[in-house]
Amino acid sequence: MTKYAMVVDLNRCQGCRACMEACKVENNTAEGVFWMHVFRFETGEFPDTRQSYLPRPCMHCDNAPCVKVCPVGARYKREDGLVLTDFERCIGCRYCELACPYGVNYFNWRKPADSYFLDWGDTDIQAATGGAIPPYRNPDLDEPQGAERRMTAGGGHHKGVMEKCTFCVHRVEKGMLPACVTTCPVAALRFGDVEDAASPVSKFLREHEHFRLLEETGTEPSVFYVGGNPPGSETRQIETIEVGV
Amino acid sequence: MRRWWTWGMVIAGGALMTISYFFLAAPWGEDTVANSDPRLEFAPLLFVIGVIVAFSAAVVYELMPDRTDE
Amino acid sequence: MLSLTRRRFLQGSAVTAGALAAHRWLFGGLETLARADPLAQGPPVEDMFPTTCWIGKQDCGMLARRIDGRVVKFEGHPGNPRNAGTLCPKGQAQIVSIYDPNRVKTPLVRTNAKGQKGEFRPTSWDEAITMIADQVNEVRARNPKLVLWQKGRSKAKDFYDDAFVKSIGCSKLGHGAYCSDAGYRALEYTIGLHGVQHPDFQNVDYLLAWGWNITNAGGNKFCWLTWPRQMVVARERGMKIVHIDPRLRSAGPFADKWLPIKPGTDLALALALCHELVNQGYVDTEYLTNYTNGPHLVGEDGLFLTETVGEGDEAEQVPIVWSASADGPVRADQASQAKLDGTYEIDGATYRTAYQAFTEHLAQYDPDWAEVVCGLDAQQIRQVAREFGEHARIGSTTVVDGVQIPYRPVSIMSYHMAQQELGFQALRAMTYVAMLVGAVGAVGGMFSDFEWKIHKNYAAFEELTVGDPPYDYMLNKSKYFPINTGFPGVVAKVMLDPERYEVEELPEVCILHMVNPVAAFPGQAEIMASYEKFRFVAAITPWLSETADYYADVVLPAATIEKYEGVISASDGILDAKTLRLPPMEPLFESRGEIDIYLDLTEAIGTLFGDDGYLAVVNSELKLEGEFALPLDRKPTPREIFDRWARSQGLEGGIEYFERNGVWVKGLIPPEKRYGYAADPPFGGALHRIYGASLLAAQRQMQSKGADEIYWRDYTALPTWRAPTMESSPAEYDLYLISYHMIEHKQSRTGMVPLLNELAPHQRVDMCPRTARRIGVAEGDEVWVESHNAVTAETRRVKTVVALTEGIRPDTVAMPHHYGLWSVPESSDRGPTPNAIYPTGEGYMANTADQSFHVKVRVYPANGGDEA
Amino acid sequence: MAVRTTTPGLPYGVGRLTTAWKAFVAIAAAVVALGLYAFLREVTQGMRVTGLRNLGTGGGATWGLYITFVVYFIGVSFAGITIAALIRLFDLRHLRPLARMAEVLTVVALVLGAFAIVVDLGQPVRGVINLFRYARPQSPFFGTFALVLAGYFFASLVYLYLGSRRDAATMAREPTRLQGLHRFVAAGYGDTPAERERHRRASFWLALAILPLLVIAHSTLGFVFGLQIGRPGWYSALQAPGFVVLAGVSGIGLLIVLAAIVRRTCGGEDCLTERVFAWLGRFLLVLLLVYVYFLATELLTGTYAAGEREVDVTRQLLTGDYAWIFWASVALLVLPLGVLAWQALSRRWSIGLLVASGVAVNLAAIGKRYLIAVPSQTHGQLLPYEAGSYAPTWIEYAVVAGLLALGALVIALFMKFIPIIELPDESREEVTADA
Repeated sequence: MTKYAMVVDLNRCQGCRACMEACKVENNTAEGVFWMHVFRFETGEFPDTRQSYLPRPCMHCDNAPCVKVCPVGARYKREDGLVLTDFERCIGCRYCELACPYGVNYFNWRKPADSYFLDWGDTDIQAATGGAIPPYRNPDLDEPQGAERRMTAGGGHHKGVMEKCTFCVHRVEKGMLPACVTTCPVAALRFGDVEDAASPVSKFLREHEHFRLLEETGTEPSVFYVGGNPPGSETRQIETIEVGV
Repeated sequence: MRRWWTWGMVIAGGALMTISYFFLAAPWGEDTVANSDPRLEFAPLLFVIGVIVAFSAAVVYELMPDRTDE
Repeated sequence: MLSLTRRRFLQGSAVTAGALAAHRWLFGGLETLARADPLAQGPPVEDMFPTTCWIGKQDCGMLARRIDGRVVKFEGHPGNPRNAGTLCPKGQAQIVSIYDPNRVKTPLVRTNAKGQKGEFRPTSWDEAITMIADQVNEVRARNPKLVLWQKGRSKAKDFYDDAFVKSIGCSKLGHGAYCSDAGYRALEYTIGLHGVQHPDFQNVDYLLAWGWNITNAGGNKFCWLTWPRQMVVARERGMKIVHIDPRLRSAGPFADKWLPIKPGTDLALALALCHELVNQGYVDTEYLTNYTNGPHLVGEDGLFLTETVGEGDEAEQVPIVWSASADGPVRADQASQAKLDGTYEIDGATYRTAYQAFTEHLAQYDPDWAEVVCGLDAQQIRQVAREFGEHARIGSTTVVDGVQIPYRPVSIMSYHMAQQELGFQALRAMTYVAMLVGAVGAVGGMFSDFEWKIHKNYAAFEELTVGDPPYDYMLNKSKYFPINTGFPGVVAKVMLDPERYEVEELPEVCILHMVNPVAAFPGQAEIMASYEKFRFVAAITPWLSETADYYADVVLPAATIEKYEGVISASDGILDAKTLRLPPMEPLFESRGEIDIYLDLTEAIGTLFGDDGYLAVVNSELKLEGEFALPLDRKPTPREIFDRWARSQGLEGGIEYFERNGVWVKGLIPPEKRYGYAADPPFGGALHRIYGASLLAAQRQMQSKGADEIYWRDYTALPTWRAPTMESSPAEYDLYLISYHMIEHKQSRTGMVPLLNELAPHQRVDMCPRTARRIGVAEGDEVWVESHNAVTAETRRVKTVVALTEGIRPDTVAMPHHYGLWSVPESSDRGPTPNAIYPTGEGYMANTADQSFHVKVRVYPANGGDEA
Repeated sequence: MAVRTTTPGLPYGVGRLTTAWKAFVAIAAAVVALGLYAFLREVTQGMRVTGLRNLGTGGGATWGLYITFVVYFIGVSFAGITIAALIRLFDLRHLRPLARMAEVLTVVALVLGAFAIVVDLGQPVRGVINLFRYARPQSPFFGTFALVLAGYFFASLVYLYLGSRRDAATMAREPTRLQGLHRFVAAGYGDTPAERERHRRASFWLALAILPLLVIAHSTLGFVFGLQIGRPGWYSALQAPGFVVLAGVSGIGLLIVLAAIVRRTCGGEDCLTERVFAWLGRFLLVLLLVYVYFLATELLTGTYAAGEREVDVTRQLLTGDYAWIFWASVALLVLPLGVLAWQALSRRWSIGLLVASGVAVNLAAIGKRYLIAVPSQTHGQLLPYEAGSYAPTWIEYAVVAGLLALGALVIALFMKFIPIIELPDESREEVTADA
């Protein structure tokens, strides 16, 4: 049986946020939505300063609080470990967002068409794109996924439903890697089947010390971090993303 | 007669609540994938109906016209 | 898909429109993909088309994912050695640029006066091209040099634009003076290679990351993406990084040791490191004796003792060395066992070896001295020197592909280090650090190019000619800048005051090729004033640049990625590979690729055809000969040009090879090409200059021709420390301003990409919290940053917001060099560019006419009405 | 047999539309319309028109004013049904005049609670459908939805109805425009001893069934917050009991206000005696004492041994952005406590002061609900996100105002059909005769 997990090599991460960008383009997420987010951290005082980076996708927890609290079962956990949102069932109560200790949920506060930075209504653009919004619109997102044939978050970006990182389920099911993993210039992100002892990620995890975020909350995340340390009380964020949505 | 109806509805309502809540709604337990769907769609509606039936018993109890003098 | 077609169908009748509205209200209006052709049936047609990145520096290989012919995503090209399937944030975000409604859509002609926000009327390509051609020809008739062709971003091989310059014989002005030119000149002068320092990451153990913006910017030859890929692997191998930079952020977590050096003092640190290496005995005498001019005898006049060989034109000056075997002076080319050090008597005159002069020169520069100058800890400097010397393993060799080569796993990575007043000499001194231990061209050592090709400047710099006025407006061969690559800042100053620089003729027509000097170059005020002087300005740009907005008479809409460009190197320094930029879709709007533009432009000017025409130059630049040569009487398409090139390279199917595979990997670069020691002759036959006699000679000529000290003082045979000009600013200007590159942006050219602005929305000034407390400001507060020009006493200021970080020297503040744009709505209101407060010209440029990005500033809260 | 009432015609102003009443209804209706308009804007433009934003990188709160009032409304519903049930269970005859208005209050509050949830949904219509279709018992939300809004609501409804039959029958004798309606409600009630006995029994068992339901209901509401380990400031065993008691406080408080209004407008002086208010006052006093105790313990745990983020949130309450709301709420709880205690000791009860206390504790309740919902979102992130902020927009205020107005409107209308005070019956007369 397959169980997908992501391994983040903090010894390599450059904090360049290419993964965030790849995610935004691949999943056509709207302004201010970061299914993948990369923290830039700082501790200590000059000259004994330490800086570090921490990518934060959805943790796809095995004991996912968001799945527990969803009143209508729109947030569900798959056999292969993916935690997804059936955006055709979601009622937009945003309870999952509150239950999640990682802050990975993003609600669609407005109409998708209003949320993509530029005026794609421009007639010359329309002529070239046939009215796709955004113009780099990915058709895979409109297809149901998995044995359940459910519309995983990401598709049409409903107004008023909850969405989050899907581990690029639409790519994974084609045998591809998530967009963030593929684009990472320094291969700091790894993805694969941790049930399969022979898989590269399993091997990598065996060979390296690793931690998971907020393990004390008992969420059993599927995202493992190699190298570095979990953010502590003295950790400061630098170069924060300011979102004007 | 009146008693029959009243108790009948109370029990029926209670049963409906229990069954829909524990057996027809989304299953409990570890089977994470399955338990996002109710075993029976609209099971929660059944639960609510159960509530209504049970409490309606009181109405029936009071409103049911007397057949014969007691 | 289905629900879409249904929706379109429903929209047929008004009744169902109502039903649709209800449906949308009930179920939140599921938006599904609109197809390019709404009536198209079946699944969308999908394919992956190879091209190369356009937004960044190094043209990473990409695959464009196309749905029904529309590009929806760029993925890295797995076969391209440089990025191996990966992309940086800019590479990912550029998808928006293709569809950007803010692009220039048609050729534009100015309808209002220059020097203000432009008003333009759309026009036809024909009219636009003709207007430019007429202007160019009018001036060419008098003096082609008065046509100034100015280029910003270098994309791909510059054959098509160079061919334009050569075919009409105009002047060319690049942007290198704001980049690393001073460094290139320093390395060309010192070791003869075209580039600045970078390591052999496969083997290096100890790296001085000297001002290298590891996590945010590129390096020598490559942009950001490729170097870090090699760096992280090297670190996992155990390589240690010493990060020399006022900011920690540039190295982030990768700094094993951080030397927060005071801005502008790198020359001092380099000299101190040399001092320590010599004192601690980490000196590779064998290398210095055989491959540098160290043994050459220097007279009291500071020039080499030479002997004239041959007669007339054949005559050349051969330097003299002191031979140990002969125990006397011998011609360098005949000497065995030349002495590296020592002072010697010849005919009553004393001579010392160049190396002897060097070591005596170093005596004054010990770490305790540097501690004060550089604001570093002397012990730390000593330790770094020791560790550098230890790791160098002087004397060791290793075998690479069967070739035995000296092994010196220590190196320096520096890129824009040259962007300071003492840049040229600093880069020379930094190179000496590697030279002392013999690390230049050794395995694991210091490189500056991937193949050991000696640049023509190496020989040219042996004799620096200082000509007489009048000078051309770039001051080439002038008494001001004997070494001079063309500096727009100087051109601006010359245009504003030609008499002062003894210049008579000024340029009249300017063609801006993908360049935005107003926003991207320091000395904004001077730059802007200078463009007022042009009679006619044409701009080739995808977006209305600020320069075009204010000064262009005609604007030509350039395509973004949807065009042919090349030839592009895909080498990662280990593999040799080539690629092309292929259009993944038709150019949007009326935009066109640059090659199309230049073909039309030269045709209109009348220089397209013929033996010295545009096509002829293209043929020679691309080495298209015989059957592959372009016919000189017919206008080719860009595709045909590259098809012929591909075939000339022996590729089956010509350009189709690239349309199929995207990249052409030629194979490994052999050690004989990579390693200077292994090259034949070693180091390409160039003797490394540890002593720059010709610089001293140039200085004397400059003095004799009456140049001011400010111009000649840094033309010294040995790098000599002096306090930078900015240090003489008044005390209240108590902070150093430096600028830096963010990974999210690329100079001024990504300001209009919303996906990138989302990540890095606006300008800021990085500041140490203790500095902020002193000034009385907090995170996010608005402040004025006011610079002071120590030469003219001029002050300039910009308003921005404070960003606190403990990763910066308390006496230094830093601003990203992006932002400050206004022409494109998306790019405007994002804060100023530091270029607005960097002075340009004397005191703020290197002796090689290259911009310095250092200035003293004061920072004070913007609250209160001191709008004075 | 004629019923003695203080006014001619139908008792307690039933069927009589005074100008003051009309004006009130008109204003209420207008506010409801405004709220509806705001809600429609929210539906069409998306919830971006509210002040709500995403947590974490969004730097906002995703639950705000709406959820605050969900909790508040459901809290209020507590009072009615409790009083009613207590009256039945312990046969507190002198309080019977309170019973009906209490029941009405419950039903109305529950309706508003349900609406408040709906307006907070990103997909309101889908929400109503999918909750009946997929609701999962595992989600604390289910408890709120199914138990409170369905069971609890329906129980109260039955209760209200059965209680009204007798009065309806009585009034049905009067030939008025409302006669038909009253006949229908009476449903053939003849006030025979058998019927009375049946009614007494039915009400008793209903009351018995409702009381546990009541506790469960308000607890589950508490669990909605209390079970979330991911939210500092929420994860606490005290949430459930705290919710129940604060519910009582706000409910009784509002009941006092309502009773005073009824007394003033519908001429209930004869039965809504000072004794009744005194009893309410004491009840409120007791609940207040308990709650203030909870509050203290909550604060102690929040500051003393708590995790760093917990402390962070608590600091925000005590000294941070939310301090003014917090301390205002505390004051609005403690002052009434003092006033009530003094009145209880001096045994002299002023309805004016009671009403003031009632209003005060309700404002406090709203404040507290807000402080439970919001700070844990803006300042309770476990990962080092920047602290967020939340300020409701006029849309949210308008919708909430609309809901409150709707409640007032419903009660005002109800009063004109069925007497808001249970009519006195023979048994009561006998009591007074004997006295």
